[in-house]
Amino acid sequence: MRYAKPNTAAEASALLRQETGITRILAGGTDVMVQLKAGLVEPDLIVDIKHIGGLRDITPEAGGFRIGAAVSGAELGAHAGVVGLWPGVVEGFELIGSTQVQGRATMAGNLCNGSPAADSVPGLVAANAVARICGPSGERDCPIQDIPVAPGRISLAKGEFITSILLPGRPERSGDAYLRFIPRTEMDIAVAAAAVSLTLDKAGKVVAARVVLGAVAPTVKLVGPAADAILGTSLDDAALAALAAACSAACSPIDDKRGTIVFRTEVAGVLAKRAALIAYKRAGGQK
Amino acid sequence: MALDSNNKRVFKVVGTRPPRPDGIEKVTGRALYGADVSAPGMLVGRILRSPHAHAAILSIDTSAAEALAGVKAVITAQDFAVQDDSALRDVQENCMARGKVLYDGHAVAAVAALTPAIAKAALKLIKVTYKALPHVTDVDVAMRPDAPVVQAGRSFENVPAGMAENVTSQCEFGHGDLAAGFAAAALIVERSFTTAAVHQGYIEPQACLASMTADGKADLWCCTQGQYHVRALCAALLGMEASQLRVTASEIGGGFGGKTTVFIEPVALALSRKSGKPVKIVMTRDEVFKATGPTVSSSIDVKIGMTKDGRITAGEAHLRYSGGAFHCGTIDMGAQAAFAAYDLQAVRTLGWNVLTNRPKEVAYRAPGAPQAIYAVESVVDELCQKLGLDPLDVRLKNAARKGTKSSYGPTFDDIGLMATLEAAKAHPHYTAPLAPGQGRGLSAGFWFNFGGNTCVSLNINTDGTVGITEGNPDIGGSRAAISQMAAEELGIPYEKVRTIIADTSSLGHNDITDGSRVTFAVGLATIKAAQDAIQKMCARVATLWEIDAEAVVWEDGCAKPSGPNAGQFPPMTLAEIAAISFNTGGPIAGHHEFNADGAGVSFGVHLVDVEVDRETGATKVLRYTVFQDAGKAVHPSYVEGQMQGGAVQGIGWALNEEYIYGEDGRLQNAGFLDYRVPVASDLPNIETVILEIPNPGHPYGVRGVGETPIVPPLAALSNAVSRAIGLRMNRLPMSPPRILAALSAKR
Amino acid sequence: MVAVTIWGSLRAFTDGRAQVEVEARNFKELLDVLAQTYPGLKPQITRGVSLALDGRIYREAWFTKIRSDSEVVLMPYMAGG
Amino acid sequence: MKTIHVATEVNGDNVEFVCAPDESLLDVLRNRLGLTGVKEGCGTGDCGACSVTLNGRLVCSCLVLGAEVEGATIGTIEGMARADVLHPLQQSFIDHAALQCGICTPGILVAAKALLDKNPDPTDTELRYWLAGNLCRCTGYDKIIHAVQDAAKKMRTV
Repeated sequence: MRYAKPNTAAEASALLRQETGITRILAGGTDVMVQLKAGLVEPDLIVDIKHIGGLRDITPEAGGFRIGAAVSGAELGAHAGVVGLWPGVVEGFELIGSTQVQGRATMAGNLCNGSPAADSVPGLVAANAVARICGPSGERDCPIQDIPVAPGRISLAKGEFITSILLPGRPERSGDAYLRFIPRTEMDIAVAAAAVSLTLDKAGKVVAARVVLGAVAPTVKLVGPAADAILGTSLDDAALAALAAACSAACSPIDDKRGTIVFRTEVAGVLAKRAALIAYKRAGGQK
Repeated sequence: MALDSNNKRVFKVVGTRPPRPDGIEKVTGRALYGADVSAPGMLVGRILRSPHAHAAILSIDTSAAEALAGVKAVITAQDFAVQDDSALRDVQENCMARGKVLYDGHAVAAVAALTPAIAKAALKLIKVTYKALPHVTDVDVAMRPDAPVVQAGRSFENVPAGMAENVTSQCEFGHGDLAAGFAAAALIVERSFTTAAVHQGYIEPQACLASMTADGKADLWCCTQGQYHVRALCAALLGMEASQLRVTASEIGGGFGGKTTVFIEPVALALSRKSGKPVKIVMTRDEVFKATGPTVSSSIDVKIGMTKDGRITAGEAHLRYSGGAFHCGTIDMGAQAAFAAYDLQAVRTLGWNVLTNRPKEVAYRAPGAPQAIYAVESVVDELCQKLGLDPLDVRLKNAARKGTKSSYGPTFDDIGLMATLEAAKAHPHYTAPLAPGQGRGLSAGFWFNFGGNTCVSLNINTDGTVGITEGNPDIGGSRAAISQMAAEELGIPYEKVRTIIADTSSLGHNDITDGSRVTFAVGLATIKAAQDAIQKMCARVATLWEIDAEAVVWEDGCAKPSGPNAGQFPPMTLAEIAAISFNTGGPIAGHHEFNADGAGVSFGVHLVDVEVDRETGATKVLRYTVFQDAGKAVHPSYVEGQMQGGAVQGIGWALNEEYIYGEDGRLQNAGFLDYRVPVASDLPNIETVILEIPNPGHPYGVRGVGETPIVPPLAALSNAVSRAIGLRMNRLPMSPPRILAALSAKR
Repeated sequence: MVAVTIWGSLRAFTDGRAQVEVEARNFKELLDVLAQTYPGLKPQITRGVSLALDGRIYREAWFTKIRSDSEVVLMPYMAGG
Repeated sequence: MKTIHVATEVNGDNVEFVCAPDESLLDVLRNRLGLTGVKEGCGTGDCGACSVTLNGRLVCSCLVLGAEVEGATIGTIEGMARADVLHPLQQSFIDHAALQCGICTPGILVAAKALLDKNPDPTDTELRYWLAGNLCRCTGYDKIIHAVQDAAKKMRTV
């Protein structure tokens, strides 16, 4: 195994493209190091992207923020601007692992690990966030929801890696929230998860919504019918019940050591309901 | 001495909370644990493990591994002698499989190499040809006549004909007329329960450093609860004489019973013997879960009858335990402990140990008792609920007390159960209001506690300080407690005493740190060693004063004339006597060696409040109080620590911890991530109430306290959850999917 | 003579009796006489037994004295964590 | 595998070492620099026993490559006491019996100090969540929480 720490994105991309063996990108390392320890992967090349200019920056852009791919959870959580605009995205990210893991983990890493249970991804998809990807043919932008394709697999081509994620600006009276279910209070992988992002009109009715589920399908799942269930409502009980039902209907989970199909299906709806209420409150809605 | 049994002894040091002697080393990172020592020229040992739950080993080809540059030794079971003794044979075969692998993670070969990378590469070059065999991991399935046979011919003579071959032993306890008892009951409740295997979860993985020289002498450094036991097992497995093997116990990063046997130590010694170099083996966490010992898993039926006013008329339990692929006697303990908290006219327990394709069970805090008492205390609680009775009143009404013929046979002497129950009843926790959705549960718990073989030396240094050499690894502050008892007995300040733990060559045999025995038995030996030294010091002083030795007494750390008739002499302090010891006959030391008896049984009662999220099945522990009889708490902080730590391990067992097996018989969650021990944010403060009902078998009244606290949480949590959701839970762990499924079934 | 209470599963080897009378002054004599009188108990005695004498448990101590009025209960060999 | 030369700062001292490219910082600290106060409980970031600070941030050293720490500043348990004067947290752990076996203690002390450095007056809940990544199997956490809070109180009044 070789370890490289390029100073530019182009250099990193070239290293990744030229390596014929197995490559891994190292940002926070909180997944890669576990895979190394478990012997799940024996990379020929590890590319540490933390020394690439700009990758540790959080920059305002178009009313939103561009988050460098090497920004850790602890750094993002300390950024008042991002926390104020996209609290649901930040809380999802901050739920990953321990304080120690937060000191290193990155959203781009969480995304590229390809886990359907990745805590930061539902919030990013709900936020319509866009990844900027550097590759052999230059830069391209890609919506977050198009990056995971299957458990452990992502759509990036050889030589490509994410350099930043753009969290867009958003209208007034908007809010988002993320909830996951774990058996303990910390340190677990999500058994089911839901992110809700919504915008209200002055009367407190939902005029735009995105509902995304985690850990209940091979990839995170944007659930259109769930958003439709709350559009035009003030999250009355009937709307919430419809939201929960739509979420449960969209689940196609597995039985495993972390939870059962029945449990995940039912709890996904419960979490969506609860997350919607938090997002609603954050958007200024009165309940 | 004025004998007034109503006057409790007034202690000066015992009962105080001095700093532990190893404190600074441990808070500065200087303390040396199993993996923290190295030797010049040391090799790295690694173990190859079975990917199968059950398979015949057709062949093992180690030639490619041996040929790899940097590999210095490769071993298999062929490098260990075949043992005649069945217990030793099990230990050997658990350390290194012979002929068959019996569980996922079972060791099949090991290498010693220059670096971890070479060792890892070498493991990949060992070719093992397996023939997969049908496996069984569930205790109830393993009892069926058609179940795959884990090991044939292992049944004891007490197993009735016709039972499945996996059943290795049967036991039965109890007394009285069950039929008459049940006939007298107003209500009989009969329920079945299961508990999952759980791991001790010590944070320090097993680690050792072995160094054997060509003349067959060896040194072994390892983290263990019993260096003498390690010596005995390793010497037998390697065909060594005990005197040639010196075992030093490192500081130990948790054991809870799990470090009472050997796994890697004989392997490291065999690799060192073969390579001629020191070899260090450190287990990974994955290996710890897969290949060291968890508890038994269990399946239990309980039937209890009660009168309308809450008198238990009869109790019966059938217990099926599986301690993995080898025989284990834990069922005997569970079947004896099940009804120990009750004064019963009619009681019967029947138990079986069953083989399954799982790692060999190793003791975990009060081994066997938590499962059995969980089942009994759950049924008692259900009876109370159905009869509209207060669960504490019912327990008070039926509690075992002095003079009760215990469910396992002997008659109890002074025990603290009544006092513990009364303390729980008087505590504000018991009457604090509960909100809707919340539930309160309680359970009693019991453990036998042991004494055992113990050996202590106590040296009076010439500067008036005292050194104690004992042989039991200190897991939770026992060096402090032992120093306290020595200081108390000698009448000197705690700071003047230093206790160290000897290697196997420096002190005679000591049983393992187990059975909650150390503060009791080593403490007792220390007191007696101090008395031995005192006697010698009094004799020296008598010679100096030219009076009879009997005319000198020891008080407040000084030798004094026993009375006016003995003569007028100013008292001599220990330091003064020590200073002239070379002139009065040489060094002064006290010793005591014995097989300690008189360990008093221990009872505890736990109270817990929980809140259950009915939409997700998640349980939150809101409040927790532990009441326990410590006999006499030598260092109350560490007694509280045992009570709190045991309670939290029990909470983990009740709510989330379990060994999860796939269809393929492989362990699915061999890591802290998915094994789910409680983390700090899961828990409230754990309040403690120490009762002190002196143990008549110890001069200070000390009882063991370490194991009992893990017993009550299982039923306390189950009863609390059951009351919170209005449904009786009967399966551990009560993980959220199980609680939600129970609630859904009700809807 | 001392009355020894044995545990249930050993009754198969003592003609069904839960309590047997033996002539013994200490633990060792007790075990020897039991093994002699009821050979079926031998395997368990070899594996290990504990002795509860007036409520106090002894694991190996052969020369523990037994009085004729002592409460004597045979138990399996105890192990802890 | 070609080893990598790394110059870094550990507990205020400049140190240099060579390591394999796939070697964790934990292995470097323990095996190459002799800092065995940093413990390995899992090697996968689940137990916190290997907690150190890296450029002022609390991390699990098992999840960091040795090769990554060129030019970094690292703090371990060995650097917490000043000569023979214990840090108030260390003293408090002894006074409150907040350790039994002590294997988790170095990681918990490093983690607790990192919290108090940024929040001198945490609530019990904040403290419990901050320490959720530090497993302790002996104490049930109760005395650890009390010890940290008592140390925090003393540190605030100095």
